[in-house]
Amino acid sequence: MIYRETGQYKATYGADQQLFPIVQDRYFFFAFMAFLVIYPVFFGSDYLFQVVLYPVLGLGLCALGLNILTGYCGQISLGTGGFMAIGAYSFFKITTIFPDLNILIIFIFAGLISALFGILIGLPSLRIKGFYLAVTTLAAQFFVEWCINRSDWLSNYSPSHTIGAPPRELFGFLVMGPEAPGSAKYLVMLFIVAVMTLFARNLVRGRIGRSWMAIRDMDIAAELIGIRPLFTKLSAFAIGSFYIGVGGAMHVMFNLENVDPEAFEIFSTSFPILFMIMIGGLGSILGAYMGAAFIVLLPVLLRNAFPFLGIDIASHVIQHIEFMLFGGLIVFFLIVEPAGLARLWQILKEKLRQWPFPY
Amino acid sequence: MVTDHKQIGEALLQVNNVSLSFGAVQALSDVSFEVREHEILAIIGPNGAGKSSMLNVINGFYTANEGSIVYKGISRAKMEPADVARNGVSRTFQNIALFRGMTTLDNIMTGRNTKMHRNFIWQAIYIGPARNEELEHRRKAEEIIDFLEIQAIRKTPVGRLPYGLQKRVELGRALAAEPELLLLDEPMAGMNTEEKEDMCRFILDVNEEFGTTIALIEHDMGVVMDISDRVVVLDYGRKIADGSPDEVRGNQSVIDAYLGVSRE
Amino acid sequence: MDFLYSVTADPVLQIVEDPVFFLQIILEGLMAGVMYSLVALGFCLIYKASGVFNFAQGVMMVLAVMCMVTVYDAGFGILLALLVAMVFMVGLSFAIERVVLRPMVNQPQIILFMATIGLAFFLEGFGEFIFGGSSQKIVPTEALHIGRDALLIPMFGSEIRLQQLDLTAGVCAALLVATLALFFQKTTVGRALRAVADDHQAALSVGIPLRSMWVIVWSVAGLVALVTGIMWGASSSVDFSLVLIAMKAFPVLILGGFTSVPGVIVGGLIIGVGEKVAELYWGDALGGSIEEWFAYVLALVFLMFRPQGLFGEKIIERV
Amino acid sequence: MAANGGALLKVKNVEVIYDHVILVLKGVSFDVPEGGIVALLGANGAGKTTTLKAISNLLRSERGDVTKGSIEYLGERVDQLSSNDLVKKGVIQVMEGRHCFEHLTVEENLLTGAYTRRDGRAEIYKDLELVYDYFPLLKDRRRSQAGYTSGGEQQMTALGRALMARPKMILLDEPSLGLAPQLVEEIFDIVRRLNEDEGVTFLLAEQNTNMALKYADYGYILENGRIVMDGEAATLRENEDVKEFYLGLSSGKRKSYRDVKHYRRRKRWLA
Amino acid sequence: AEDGLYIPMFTYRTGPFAPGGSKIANGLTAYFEMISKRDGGIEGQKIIWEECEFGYKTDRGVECYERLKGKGSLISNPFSTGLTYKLIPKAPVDKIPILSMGYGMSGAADGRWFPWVFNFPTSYWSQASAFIRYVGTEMGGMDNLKGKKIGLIFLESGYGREPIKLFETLGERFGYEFKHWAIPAKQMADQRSQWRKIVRWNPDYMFMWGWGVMNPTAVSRAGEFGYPMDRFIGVWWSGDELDTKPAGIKAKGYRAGTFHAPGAFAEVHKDILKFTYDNDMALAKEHNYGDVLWSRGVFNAMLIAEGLRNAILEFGSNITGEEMRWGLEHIDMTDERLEELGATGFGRPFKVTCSDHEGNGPVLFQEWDGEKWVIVSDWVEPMREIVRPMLEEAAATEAAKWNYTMRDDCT
Ligand SMILES: Nc1ncnc2c1ncn2[C@@H]1O[C@H](COP(=O)(O)OP(=O)(O)OP(=O)(O)O)[C@@H](O)[C@H]1O
Ligand SMILES: Nc1ncnc2c1ncn2[C@@H]1O[C@H](COP(=O)(O)OP(=O)(O)OP(=O)(O)O)[C@@H](O)[C@H]1O
Ligand SMILES: [Mg+2]
Ligand SMILES: [Mg+2]
Repeated sequence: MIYRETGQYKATYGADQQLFPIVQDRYFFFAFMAFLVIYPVFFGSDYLFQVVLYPVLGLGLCALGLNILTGYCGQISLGTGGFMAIGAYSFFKITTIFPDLNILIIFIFAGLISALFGILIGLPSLRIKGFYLAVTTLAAQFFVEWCINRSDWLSNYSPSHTIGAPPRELFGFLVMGPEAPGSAKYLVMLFIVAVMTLFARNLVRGRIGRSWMAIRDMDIAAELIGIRPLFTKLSAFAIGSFYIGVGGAMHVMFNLENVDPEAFEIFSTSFPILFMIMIGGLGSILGAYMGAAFIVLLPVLLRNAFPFLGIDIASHVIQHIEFMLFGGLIVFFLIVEPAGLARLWQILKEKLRQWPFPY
Repeated sequence: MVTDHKQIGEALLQVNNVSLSFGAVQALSDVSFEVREHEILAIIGPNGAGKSSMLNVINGFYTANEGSIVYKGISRAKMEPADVARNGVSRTFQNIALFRGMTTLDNIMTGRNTKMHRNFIWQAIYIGPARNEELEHRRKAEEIIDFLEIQAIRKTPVGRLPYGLQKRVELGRALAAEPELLLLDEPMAGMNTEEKEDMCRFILDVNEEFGTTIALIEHDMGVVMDISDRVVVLDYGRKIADGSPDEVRGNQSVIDAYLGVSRE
Repeated sequence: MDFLYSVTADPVLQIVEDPVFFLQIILEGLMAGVMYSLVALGFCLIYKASGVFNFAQGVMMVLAVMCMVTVYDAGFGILLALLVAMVFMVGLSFAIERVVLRPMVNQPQIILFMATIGLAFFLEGFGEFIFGGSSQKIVPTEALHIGRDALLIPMFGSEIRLQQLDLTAGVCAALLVATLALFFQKTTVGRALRAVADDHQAALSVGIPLRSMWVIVWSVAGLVALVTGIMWGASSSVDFSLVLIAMKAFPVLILGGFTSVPGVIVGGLIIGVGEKVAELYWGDALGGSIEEWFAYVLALVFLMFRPQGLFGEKIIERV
Repeated sequence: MAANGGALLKVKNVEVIYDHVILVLKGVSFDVPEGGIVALLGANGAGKTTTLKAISNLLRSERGDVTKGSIEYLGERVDQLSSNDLVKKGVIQVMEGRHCFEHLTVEENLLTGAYTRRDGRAEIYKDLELVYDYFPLLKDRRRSQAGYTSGGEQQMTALGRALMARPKMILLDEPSLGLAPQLVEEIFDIVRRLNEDEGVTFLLAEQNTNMALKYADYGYILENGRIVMDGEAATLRENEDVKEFYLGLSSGKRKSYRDVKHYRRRKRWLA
Repeated sequence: AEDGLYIPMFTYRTGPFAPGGSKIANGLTAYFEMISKRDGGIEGQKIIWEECEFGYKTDRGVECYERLKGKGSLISNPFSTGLTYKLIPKAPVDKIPILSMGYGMSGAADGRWFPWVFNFPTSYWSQASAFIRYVGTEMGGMDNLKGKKIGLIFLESGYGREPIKLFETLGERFGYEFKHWAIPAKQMADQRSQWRKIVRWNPDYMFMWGWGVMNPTAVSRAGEFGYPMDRFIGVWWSGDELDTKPAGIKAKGYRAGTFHAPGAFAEVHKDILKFTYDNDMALAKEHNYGDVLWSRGVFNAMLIAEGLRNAILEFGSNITGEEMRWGLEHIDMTDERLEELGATGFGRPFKVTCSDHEGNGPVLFQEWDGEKWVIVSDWVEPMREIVRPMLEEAAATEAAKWNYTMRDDCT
């Protein structure tokens, strides 16, 4: 009964084009945002920040970038880790060269550099498609890994090529570096994520978003109705990589804080992020975050569940069970709803709307 | 039956001696005809005659081995499909080529893409110019939706629509680009009489109200004879007849190759 | 300038100076290529026959050889060990068909791909649970009659070194590929499998028993995985990090074409040789270990000319 | 006509839901007599395709589910069978929208149709020739990949493929889609010939009502997932509503497509 | 910290490095169990240790760290370079010292910049210098190194990369030529082209900084490609039975560095057998009793216990992370102390100080005789005079990343 759109009429197209055309959605959203701001600031623990919030926000933004590229534009990419590395190392270099530059600006630059690489990597996509393209994007991943492994300059000549998060202030508050309070880092991340998500939302519902989806759904038809494939694909590569670059920089600067090149290795970056968008829902903004939350939280929940239930098993057996459960759940979700968590959420809402009638 | 209230003008598009082959298959050999401004031209012919290939040549998806296409007085041998579309040619497809993951409205809006110009920074911010542009085009899209009477499925993902409605949405998408030349590949396949009537009405209205030139491929002779101004007949990649519906209907080689025993 | 010299003239000079070494590199490249082909073959099979890009292939490979070695280590004979491993893989295919594939008929390729990702996680957890991820296992090469020695062939005053293991792998790969290629092109089942890859629903509608098809293919892929696992396991040791070897298969696959069994071999050989030659003659000038990405770049270059890979089925683009 | 025997196929009160939420068939029941040709008519989205898929068990692969009712073939419930078993029992479907195996050649496509047959190569190749006889164009294209053939050629391939299975019953979903007029006639002739000579039963979903009612014995009209009218084909042909809305005849005369009135209200049997 | 000394154990019995990881974990557990049973804990205080499996994945490790830290962790002991890096900036904030025994960041040896990080008994750089001293001696004097060729094959990661700088510096100093080959993780089980190049260059000595499946593969490849095994020496993470058994008899002659003796011969081992495994040798073997990495776990636990003891003796019960740090900083392993611990011959005396967190322990070399590891060298001293300034410089560079200031309470 609560979730009804009866009586909500839209008199203008503008009203119909709103982000949340249904009033309940809008209230729910604002309430949720308020909760996201308030709760962690007052009650956040290191565990909450380090294990849940930072990874979900940082990786979620990367997932959003990949979702723009893969979910919206249909170009599967396995090079996410490479772009994250580019973002992170760019940020590190710029901020160590210009220690006083506002970090928000540096994030933009890190994103831009990553976008530039994205365009380069995207060039073959005009001819190469599908899984073939996916595999060629691995070239980018491995090439970047190789480069950061080989360049001393990128890590300011650290023997192990590690980069770290230096202490930085934003508007007079310490928001970066190990000493910065957890909630400060969190709020900066949340702010960046919120703004960029809004932008992404605007992009995908506008002309450019429709071009991406057209290319994704049927590239030939799209071309025949006047969409330029190269430009469209490259724009997706550029914007997607921008997001991934910023996300990667955030993930390293706020969350990991000190990493060696291995941190960007494919099994800890590209694949998990791909899984996020697949589980969350290809072509869904909300899905990127739902997927990130799922992938980040599920293991955490599982590990806490056993002790909580009083089951005492060796921790490595928990890990085995976790793998099996995790894999099993992926398969299960796909069977229940291949379009991902975001779609499941939508169906839930649809059911709610029709409630108490089954259909 | 040629209507008198519209002015059929000069040739908008000329197909000159076009030949096209795929390996051993000669899809088109030495085909020439023209499409005149404001007319409805029907292209008919048996299966595999090369009709769809002809449309593909016209909008640049296939490149003719020989011959040329003259559109609005400009001759070309090769042109990118996207550019052809931007020059005012839009089309529908024999095998429905809608963007299945998108809603009806989005599909139609995509048709308007070539008319929108705000860059992506504006779009990301969305306030002001980009929003106004979006709304203005939304209005146009809604006009098309009203025109095609598909209001009810505005927000349905097209993948879920039945075949006939998908065809209609596809027409909507083509119309959204406000084309000068509209190419329709079997727009009425898979429809019953009632729906064909609707479709004919749309085609005629587009032709009459917006003056859009239309070239269509169709297998339903009733439709072809009733709504077209002129008919081109292809058989095994050759043009075997070209003329008014009545002329073509009487043409013996057309009867042999295509119509068979006339049902009418 | 030095750099230019070292990437242009120097490699040529080196080749001319020491042609036997060059020959050695080529041979080694070919051998390595065969090893890659073996891995790629499993992927290719499943893709060709069901349109599924099986991410779990690497794990399947480890599971197969783990199972074999575990049985052997428990004191049963090698034949029994092989048999048990085969039965295990066939049983696994039944399970996978029932649990994963059956409910996913007619889903887009990407969804099936995702499902295999889930499968990979599951199998890894399952495998470590059953076989113990922490113990190191060693392939009983003597029992399998796989030689571990190097063959030295004298040539122009110097010598060329070949590994018996690599030669064995080569023979296995050749046999497998020949049989499978024939199977796909010449038999009814092969044709039906290709049909399944094209359109699940249409295949169902003409009465192709999708379920048994899948079981067959996954079983065959499981057996290929066993062979592959033995070969790779024998050249180091058997544990779950062997899963990484799967990464070696990707460039081979796209270069040869996902759908082509012979392509897998040719792709493997090209990648093997290209990679070794590049690494040996250009690697150091560029910074070492360029193999990492070179295979991918090589494949990319080929793809620019043939987007479906050398032998892949042409990607049908029509409207 | 050839309609003898009892009901070969019985569809009883079938309800279909897609995606767990979209109710499409709302209790559809009908019978197909052995050796009969039954036509299923109805506007776009009425649920014809869905009905056929429900019978041939292809729904599950589209996330559709038969939630109520039963389907019996030869007195046996078949709604839980796999499509493969159904084909073995002699029921085959020609799917809407061609669904050829793109990468296989036309000939290979046809041969896959004979997958379930066990009567030997010679018989199969004899039928292959028969199909080529029906569709000479396919013979020219036998070595082309089906993905590269024209729309009509694909439709012929799909039809031919089903014929290769030598079925007892064929579910035809819009067989005339995209075919040239004389081929349409030919196809219906083939339908009639198979029906009369070999006793093949047909269930036919067709938009070309005219043709369908000409060749069928019995017809059902489906609207919005419900059967709203049924009757002998001849009777239906004479029904005024059918005439107006499905045959395009008003007061017995075919009206021109040019003269269709604007803003005409569509007839609905159910409010 | 209410009812005992809480030691979180980040272990990896799963994942790509599981075989090594479980041995270490078993060793650690064995020792803690033994002293719990034998002495009832440390100085009468109970030890509580908890395993947290992280599969060598840094993010999982962080989860473990954050979850267990609330229970009063006294030390972080991650046995993973990635996790160590991640924890380094956190240590001073959370006030939990890190012990990265013989791994991690070499620069951490300078306790003035990194008060919270320890890598005693010796660091990679010290070890590398000991390697050079060892082969120099073997060649009949350091002068003979001039013009010789020395190669390094390493796992491409922060860990593998660490010693390069030192080998290069020493190369300039002693006049040998130095080349290195990286093995990316994906090529761990392949390594063919690298070995082809190595054999072609034919260095006088090859060193290896490997881990996991890279080790046995490298040993096998060396054999296959005909590189003489007696000129191939691995780091202490490349010297377990795991690394040589696959190559079997062919690995005979392969050597590896270590900072504790291989095998189980000391009193402490006997006690472990007795108290932990009830003298059941089969059970003990099942838990890797006597394997090199197992011994490493035991050794590690022993040093942690030593740190705890120092802290307890100084501060009494209920010690904190800060006090634990003090305890670690005051470890003084003398011969007497080793004997008390039942570890005579197992380890070698070393001393940690406020400014020296690596203790500058010497390095021992062990050789695979085809069936087991045997000691083949004396304790080789690192080249302190060269290494220390480099460590200090590296520490300063790393510290600059976080704008750290140097501690001034060290003398
Ligand atoms: N890309 C292609 N490659 C190979 N052959 C092709 C290709 N496109 C079309 N053909 C062949 O060219 C011929 C003409 O095809 P086209 O699609 O133009 O026929 P059509 O007249 O549209 O027939 P229909 O009415 O059946 O749609 C067909 O025989 C077809 O097989
Ligand atoms: N996969 C699906 N998911 C959701 N809804 C579907 C799906 N397939 C069909 N539908 C819906 O089911 C209804 C019936 O569709 P169906 O395809 O059976 O109609 P039809 O009578 O065959 O129409 P047509 O003549 O256009 O082929 C339509 O409203 C359609 O929107
Ligand atoms: Mg056509
Ligand atoms: Mg239908």
